[in-house]
Amino acid sequence: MERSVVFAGFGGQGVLLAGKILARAAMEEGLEVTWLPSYGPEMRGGTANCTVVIADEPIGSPIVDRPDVLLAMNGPSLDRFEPRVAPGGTVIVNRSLIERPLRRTDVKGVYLQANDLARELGEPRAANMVALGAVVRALGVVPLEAVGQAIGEELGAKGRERLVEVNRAALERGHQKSGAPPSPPHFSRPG
Amino acid sequence: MERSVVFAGFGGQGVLLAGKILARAAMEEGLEVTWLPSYGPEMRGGTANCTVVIADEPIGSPIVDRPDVLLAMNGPSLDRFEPRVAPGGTVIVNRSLIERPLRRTDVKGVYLQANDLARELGEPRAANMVALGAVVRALGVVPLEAVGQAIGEELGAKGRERLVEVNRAALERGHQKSGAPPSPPHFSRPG
Amino acid sequence: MPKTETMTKVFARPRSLTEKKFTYCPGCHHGLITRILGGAIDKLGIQERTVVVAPVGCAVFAYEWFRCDGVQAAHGRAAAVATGIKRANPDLVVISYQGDGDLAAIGTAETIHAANRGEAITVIFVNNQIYGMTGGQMAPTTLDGQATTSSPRGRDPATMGHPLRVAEMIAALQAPMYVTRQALYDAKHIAQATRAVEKALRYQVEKRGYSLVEILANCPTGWKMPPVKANEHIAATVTGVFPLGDLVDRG
Amino acid sequence: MPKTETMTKVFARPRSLTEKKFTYCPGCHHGLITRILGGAIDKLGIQERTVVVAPVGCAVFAYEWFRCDGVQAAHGRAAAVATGIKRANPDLVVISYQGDGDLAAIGTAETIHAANRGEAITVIFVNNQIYGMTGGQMAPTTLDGQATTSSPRGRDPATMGHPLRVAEMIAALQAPMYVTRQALYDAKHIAQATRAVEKALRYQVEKRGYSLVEILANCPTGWKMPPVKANEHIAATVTGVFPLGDLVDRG
Amino acid sequence: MTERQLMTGNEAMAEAAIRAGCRTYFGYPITPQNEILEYMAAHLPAAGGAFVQAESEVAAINMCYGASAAGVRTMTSSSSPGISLKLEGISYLAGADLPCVIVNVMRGGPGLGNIAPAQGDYFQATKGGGHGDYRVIVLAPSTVQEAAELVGLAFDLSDRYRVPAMILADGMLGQMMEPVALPPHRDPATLPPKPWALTGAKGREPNYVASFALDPKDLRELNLRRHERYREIAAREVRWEEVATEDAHVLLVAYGTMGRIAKTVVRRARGEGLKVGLLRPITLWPFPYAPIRELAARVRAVLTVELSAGQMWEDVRLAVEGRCPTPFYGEMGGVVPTPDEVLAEVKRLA
Amino acid sequence: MTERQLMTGNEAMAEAAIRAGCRTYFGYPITPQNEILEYMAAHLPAAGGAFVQAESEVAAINMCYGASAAGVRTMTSSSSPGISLKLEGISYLAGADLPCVIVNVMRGGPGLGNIAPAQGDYFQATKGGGHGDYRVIVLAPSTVQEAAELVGLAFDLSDRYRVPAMILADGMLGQMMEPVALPPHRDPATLPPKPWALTGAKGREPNYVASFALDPKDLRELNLRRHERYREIAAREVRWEEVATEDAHVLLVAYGTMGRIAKTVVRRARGEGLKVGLLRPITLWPFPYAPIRELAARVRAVLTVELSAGQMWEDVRLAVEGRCPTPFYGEMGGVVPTPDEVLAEVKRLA
Amino acid sequence: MPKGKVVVDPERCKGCGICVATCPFGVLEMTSTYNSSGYPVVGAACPDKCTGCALCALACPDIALEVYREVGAGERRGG
Amino acid sequence: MPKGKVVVDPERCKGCGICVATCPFGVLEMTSTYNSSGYPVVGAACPDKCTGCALCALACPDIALEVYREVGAGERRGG
Ligand SMILES: Cc1ncc(C[n+]2csc(CCOP(=O)(O)OP(=O)(O)O)c2C)c(N)n1
Ligand SMILES: Cc1ncc(C[n+]2csc(CCOP(=O)(O)OP(=O)(O)O)c2C)c(N)n1
Ligand code: SF4
Ligand code: SF4
Ligand code: SF4
Ligand code: SF4
Ligand code: SF4
Ligand code: SF4
Ligand SMILES: [Mg+2]
Ligand SMILES: [Mg+2]
Repeated sequence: MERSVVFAGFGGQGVLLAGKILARAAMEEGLEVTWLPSYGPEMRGGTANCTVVIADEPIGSPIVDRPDVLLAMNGPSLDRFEPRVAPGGTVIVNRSLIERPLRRTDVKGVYLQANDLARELGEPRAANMVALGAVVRALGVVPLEAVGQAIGEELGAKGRERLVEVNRAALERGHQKSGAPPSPPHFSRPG
Repeated sequence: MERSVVFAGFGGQGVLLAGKILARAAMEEGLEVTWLPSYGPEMRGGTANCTVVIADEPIGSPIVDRPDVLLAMNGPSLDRFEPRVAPGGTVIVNRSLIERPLRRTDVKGVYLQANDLARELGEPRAANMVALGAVVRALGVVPLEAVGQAIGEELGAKGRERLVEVNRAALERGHQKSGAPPSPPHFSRPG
Repeated sequence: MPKTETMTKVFARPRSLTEKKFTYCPGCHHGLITRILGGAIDKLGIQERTVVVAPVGCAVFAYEWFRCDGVQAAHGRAAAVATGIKRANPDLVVISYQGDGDLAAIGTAETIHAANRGEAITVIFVNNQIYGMTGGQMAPTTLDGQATTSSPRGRDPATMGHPLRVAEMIAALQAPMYVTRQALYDAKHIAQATRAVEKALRYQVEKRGYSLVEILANCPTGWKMPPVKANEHIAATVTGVFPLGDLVDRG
Repeated sequence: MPKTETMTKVFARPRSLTEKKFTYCPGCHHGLITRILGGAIDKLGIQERTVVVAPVGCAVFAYEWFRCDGVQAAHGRAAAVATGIKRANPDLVVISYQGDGDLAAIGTAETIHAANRGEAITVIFVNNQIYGMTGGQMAPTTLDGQATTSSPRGRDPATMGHPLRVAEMIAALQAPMYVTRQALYDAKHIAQATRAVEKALRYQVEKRGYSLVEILANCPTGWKMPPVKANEHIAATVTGVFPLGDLVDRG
Repeated sequence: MTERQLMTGNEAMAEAAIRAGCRTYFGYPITPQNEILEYMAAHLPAAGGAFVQAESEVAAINMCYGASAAGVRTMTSSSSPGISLKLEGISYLAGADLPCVIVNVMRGGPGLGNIAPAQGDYFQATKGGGHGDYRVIVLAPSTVQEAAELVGLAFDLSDRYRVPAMILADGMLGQMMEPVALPPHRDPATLPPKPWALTGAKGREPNYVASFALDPKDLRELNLRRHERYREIAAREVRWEEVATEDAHVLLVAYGTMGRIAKTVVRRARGEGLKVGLLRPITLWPFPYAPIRELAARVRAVLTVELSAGQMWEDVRLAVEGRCPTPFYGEMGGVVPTPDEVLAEVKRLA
Repeated sequence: MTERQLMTGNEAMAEAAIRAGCRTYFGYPITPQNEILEYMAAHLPAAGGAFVQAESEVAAINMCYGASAAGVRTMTSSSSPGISLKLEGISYLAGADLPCVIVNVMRGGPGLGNIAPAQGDYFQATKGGGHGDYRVIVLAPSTVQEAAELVGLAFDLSDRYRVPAMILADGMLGQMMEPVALPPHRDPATLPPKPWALTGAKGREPNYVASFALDPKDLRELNLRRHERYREIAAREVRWEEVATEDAHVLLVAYGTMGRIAKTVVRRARGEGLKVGLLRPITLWPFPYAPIRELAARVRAVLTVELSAGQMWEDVRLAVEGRCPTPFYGEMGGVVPTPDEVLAEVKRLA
Repeated sequence: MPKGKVVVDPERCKGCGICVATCPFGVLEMTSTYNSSGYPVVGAACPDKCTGCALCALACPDIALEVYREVGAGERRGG
Repeated sequence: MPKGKVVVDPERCKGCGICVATCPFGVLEMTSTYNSSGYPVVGAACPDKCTGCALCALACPDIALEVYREVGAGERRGG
């Protein structure tokens, strides 16, 4: 078993953190895992992304030529990574910022209003956790509870209980919402 | 034909210059020649030496393991280089500063009061040229006139005519004196 | 001057800049300094004989933002590279654009000796008190107590020393023609800095010699401050450590 | 104290020096400075915890002249090496012995930053205005007009700059505890320099921080002057460019 | 199993150094290894060590020279351009027989290049990029776990043989996170003594540390003694990993990040029934010439795969010495080939 | 015959550079090459060029980088430790495709070592001591005459291929005097134009000089194009000298100072009736692999003789690839073997 | 008061807010529009108040603003 | 005047002449003796005039001089 996800978005959207939480959850589950970020100056102002590979045997390459799952938090990320997703894979599209449907037909699209859902929860910055919920469902190898646990470990410094709580809520919300029927919603501008 | 000389002395005795003048004379005679100095900090205060190789075909090594001629301007130089002279070679000993005869018996010794002779000529610093005269005789491959010529080229900036003159005189004096019988003179302290 | 209906354009992109977007973070003064330099090059009409030396640092792309010849120098060596260019061709106007890590840490020797030789170059020194490009480590100019990624508990003068005052150090040498320290936190200081940059370049054009314009810049990302707050911090705190004004003007 | 008949020895070789002969040229002040340092180490009783850092330069052998632990540093890096030693073991007394090429040219960055961090080391800076070891090239401290093998027509300030005043540059920093410039051209100045070296070392022993003793030294060989004349030249000319005295004493 | 932590390669190397008894670190920022410096800034003082952000890489390596001479375990880290600046200092360390651990988290070159992973500094690391006849022990980890372990080994080997040791990693390994079981803490006081160190000449003759010997005969002697140790290291300390080599027709040779990608290649190739094996050098100097030579006699081709134009390739060819073809597959500039790209090349050979 | 002058290798190289149109020189003193710097200080300004004594070797090479970018022929010189300090800059020159001539008058190492002749920087010069996949053209003169000639060639090759070129000499060659017939003066104005140079963006698009490409694909592309040129150089510019190789049983391979000593060895060996020949590489990169390979098939042994622990030896073995035994004879630390010492070794083989 | 006009290049604006803080007349404000790089973009809240003084443009680090002024309204220039 | 004595180590002396110039009492002079390194060596021309003030030794760069003084003649020391 080897499953891979690319988390991609605009710097500041928290995609690196989301990937790291998933990686931690996988580790706590006793799995092998690698987390590989894009790094350095290109992060500033531009896009940020990370790749998480989860497996039950030692992982060869942490670079993934055909990820099973893509989380695209903004348009440029979708443009860049959609072509690389493995056939039959899943693309999670942050509909709050992306105004086009998938171009490919051999992958499954999951459309999620990540920013809006986070705002509804009163924590606009938790859009990444909403999206992570969807990733967890699409990936199917790490239990949601383990990821909730990992959020606590990543964010849970003393006095940050509320933050952990609302992020866990966002994770669950995303997980739950992404269970909805996968048909693409209506887009104002076609891609 | 390949002949080699080591000029050795105390820094400041002008052994590098003497060697250079010989090399220049050889070049002007159309011969191949190399001049290799000891260099760098070891020159300061310590000994200085240079090796001149003269040949009628391209010269391989400018380093000479068994020089044909050694000019020893002071005691330490004699101590250091005497053992290396080629059997049958010549050692020119500056008796003005060296108080021991040669140790080896398979080389020819030429004893010369280089400093005293130079002082007699009114130019104490020309001891190196006195010695060079002896070298030229021992070597036997470069005519004395060519060496006299080379002195002019090395030292003969405008207004230095007297310097050139006295140095040439020293050269000739050394050449002439070194033609004397080669038996070692009496030394106060045996070597 | 181009017009919109009855209106005249009173502010436009300097002609000596290319169309490329800056890669700097939102609010970063590097962009502003680039614009000021472009304006000064326009004003002096030297675009066709200027060479911009870009450092390693957030301004690494600087050579590509000017419609002038440009070169990217090794980290800290921009002043040496500028020296090489100027000595090779004294008719060129050579601008060495450098950050504080670049100029005041790794490049200390090149900085001081180019200044001491009085190389006829113009050094633009962007003092943002941090290593921006590499992610916010301590610079020689970092303030006492300032937390950075390599001084997480704040710069401790006991083991890390106090901020290095570069303009003062250069001003103490005999050769420099013009040494000044400027800031950009409000319109007045932007205008002053603009005049300083123009003067520094003019001195070079007039073959007078070396000049250095130190500019107290922000680094909203490295400081973890919104840009407007970062500018206020310069006004309120940074200028206290690095006093503004001309230190030397032998022009 | 040993005696000869009814006499007492009033001057002898410092105990902290080895028996090795100095490799310096006749009359060279490096030897004298070594003797002064040895005397100071004796006086403070620190021979068993002193580490001498030797530069590349005529003093390259310095580490072998002391009966103290010693290390030979890369050219220009003695201050960095001293920093490494002191940080590794703050109980050691670390002396960085450096020439002007070493300290003020290639080592400029290490010199300034060790001083700026206030490393608790003692720097002995032998300013002989020339590269002695390599055969008399121009140093950053070479006087205007002074002919050297690499400035055969004399140092031309227009292209080579003016002599760099190191003590002044270091004194402008905030951390240094003691910065002084001394000379050795007569008995009075030798005595003063001796006290300065002792003070610099005492400050280190007392854990006060960084000190630098710049010493205006001769280089009879490089200057092509007999030693006595070289000393007179220091008194008459060199001290005019490099004024003697304490610049900083925060002790 | 010890508890595993999720760490980047950079963090793991820094923590492993502290656990190995490293008590001085001198560094200068450069991507992609800043996290080593930052980790040391945050954690070394608490361990009783000294952290100094140096004014340059040159200063940093010379601070290491001082600290090492003082007998304390010391480390510096940088990335390609910064390592170039350290080479004079590394040559001095080698010449003075001083231990030191140097981490190179390689990036794309030459020049400023970029910050992506690369392996273009192999020659520099293994042949002695600095001047003179010296070697440094070069260890090439391919996982975060191995990075942590090799840092400890590097300190031990460096101390034992008085030879600087380099960890040759790359941007990918430095930046990626993996679970890692960290080695236990070692108390510096329990490490083998260093009688040659500069600790103050108390009750003993002075110790002198230098790479200097004016007389050629003396310098030759120092070199010969050092090369004696090099031979000992070459005889004893060669390390490598073999994967599916027993029956391989094609042998891959790859190290570090490329080595782990090659493992995926071998797995996929075997999945398709191709007899492909891998020899992954762990020590790049001393290089595993002997095992490669042995395998070369049995396989149809030895394919070197590198993030370079072919640097380790020369050592592979020196090992094979014509026994079988030695094709090469390389990438440059920070481009990392995918397993399938390498697999396609393997198929051409198999 | 042109008039011959008596000059040291250092002086001859400096004068040859001026005659080749070099108009900027940046250097820093170090024995045994100070005479190059001093010669330039005395003579370059009169030729209308700029001489700067830099504050360090690092500054000097970066001044060269600037002067070269400005389109002017430029040179720097140093000796081993100083060359190590220049490596980052050399890698930048290579990465920015800038011509430059670098003279290394090698001395004993590693570290401070001493100032005697040595050949311990062969790896550094030929394999790219700096970071990244680059090469510099390396020319190894063995006489003062050849030193003067190769300096001119170095400038031409460096300009033609936009690759830095290094003269790899040693303390003996730098310090010794020989008669030399100097090449004629070339007017810089007659040299081929450099349309890429920074001369002011007048009537053309701006020129940018950099070694920087953030996107790995771009940097790969730059590297591939550069390696294309490297292949061209390897195909066209290999230079070597053969002495008495036709019927040789033992082939010596030696370069530079060691190469000329080997000539004496060959002469003495032939004098004793021994069939000994010499291949003397003149370009060390590109290395004469092909001629050595060819001769290796005909001789009983290829003996590499070097003033090092065996650096060129690796290239010789890469060339020979097992075709015959490849013994090695080396010295270190500034010791130079006498012809007879080498001859004794040859006799063991012949 | 001379009459001015400020024009934002939304693809250059990075939403740093410096112009907003700089304009003495409160002309500018942050909008909730994002450009293609994902930055929020500034806009003119009350364009009528603009005097064309160009202070905003002088302070903008990304040269995202152009400023126009009515003819004859003075010669102050920023470029 | 206290009575002193200066002792030259001929193998350390390099004949630089600094002590000769330093001695206030003209005690020292260059001799025409050379040591084994070839340096001329200094000697006491009028040893009787020596006060043991040690100024010569303090100025000697090669620590080639030792100085003695009559007991009780004061405590000035140079080491
Ligand atoms: C030799 C070398 N060392 C280190 C680096 C890494 N590096 C890149 S930029 C930089 C410093 C940036 O700080 P600064 O000069 O202040 O510029 P800023 O980004 O703050 O404008 C460093 C250390 C490098 N590229 N080369
Ligand atoms: C990296 C390096 N560059 C240059 C040298 C050559 N070198 C040796 S000593 C020296 C300078 C000597 O001058 P200074 O530091 O003033 O010492 P002095 O001999 O005058 O006491 C130089 C350049 C070297 N050994 N290493
Ligand atoms: S990191 Fe700082 S200096 Fe660099 S671009 Fe961002 S704000 Fe500007
Ligand atoms: S060259 Fe100068 S500094 Fe060096 S030992 Fe001689 S006199 Fe002293
Ligand atoms: S100052 Fe420029 S970049 Fe910043 S918000 Fe205003 S227009 Fe946008
Ligand atoms: S031009 Fe002046 S008034 Fe108009 S928006 Fe800009 S700052 Fe405000
Ligand atoms: S001790 Fe005094 S009096 Fe005696 S020789 Fe020396 S300086 Fe002269
Ligand atoms: S000062 Fe010392 S070395 Fe010089 S002459 Fe006098 S005793 Fe001799
Ligand atoms: Mg900065
Ligand atoms: Mg000096």
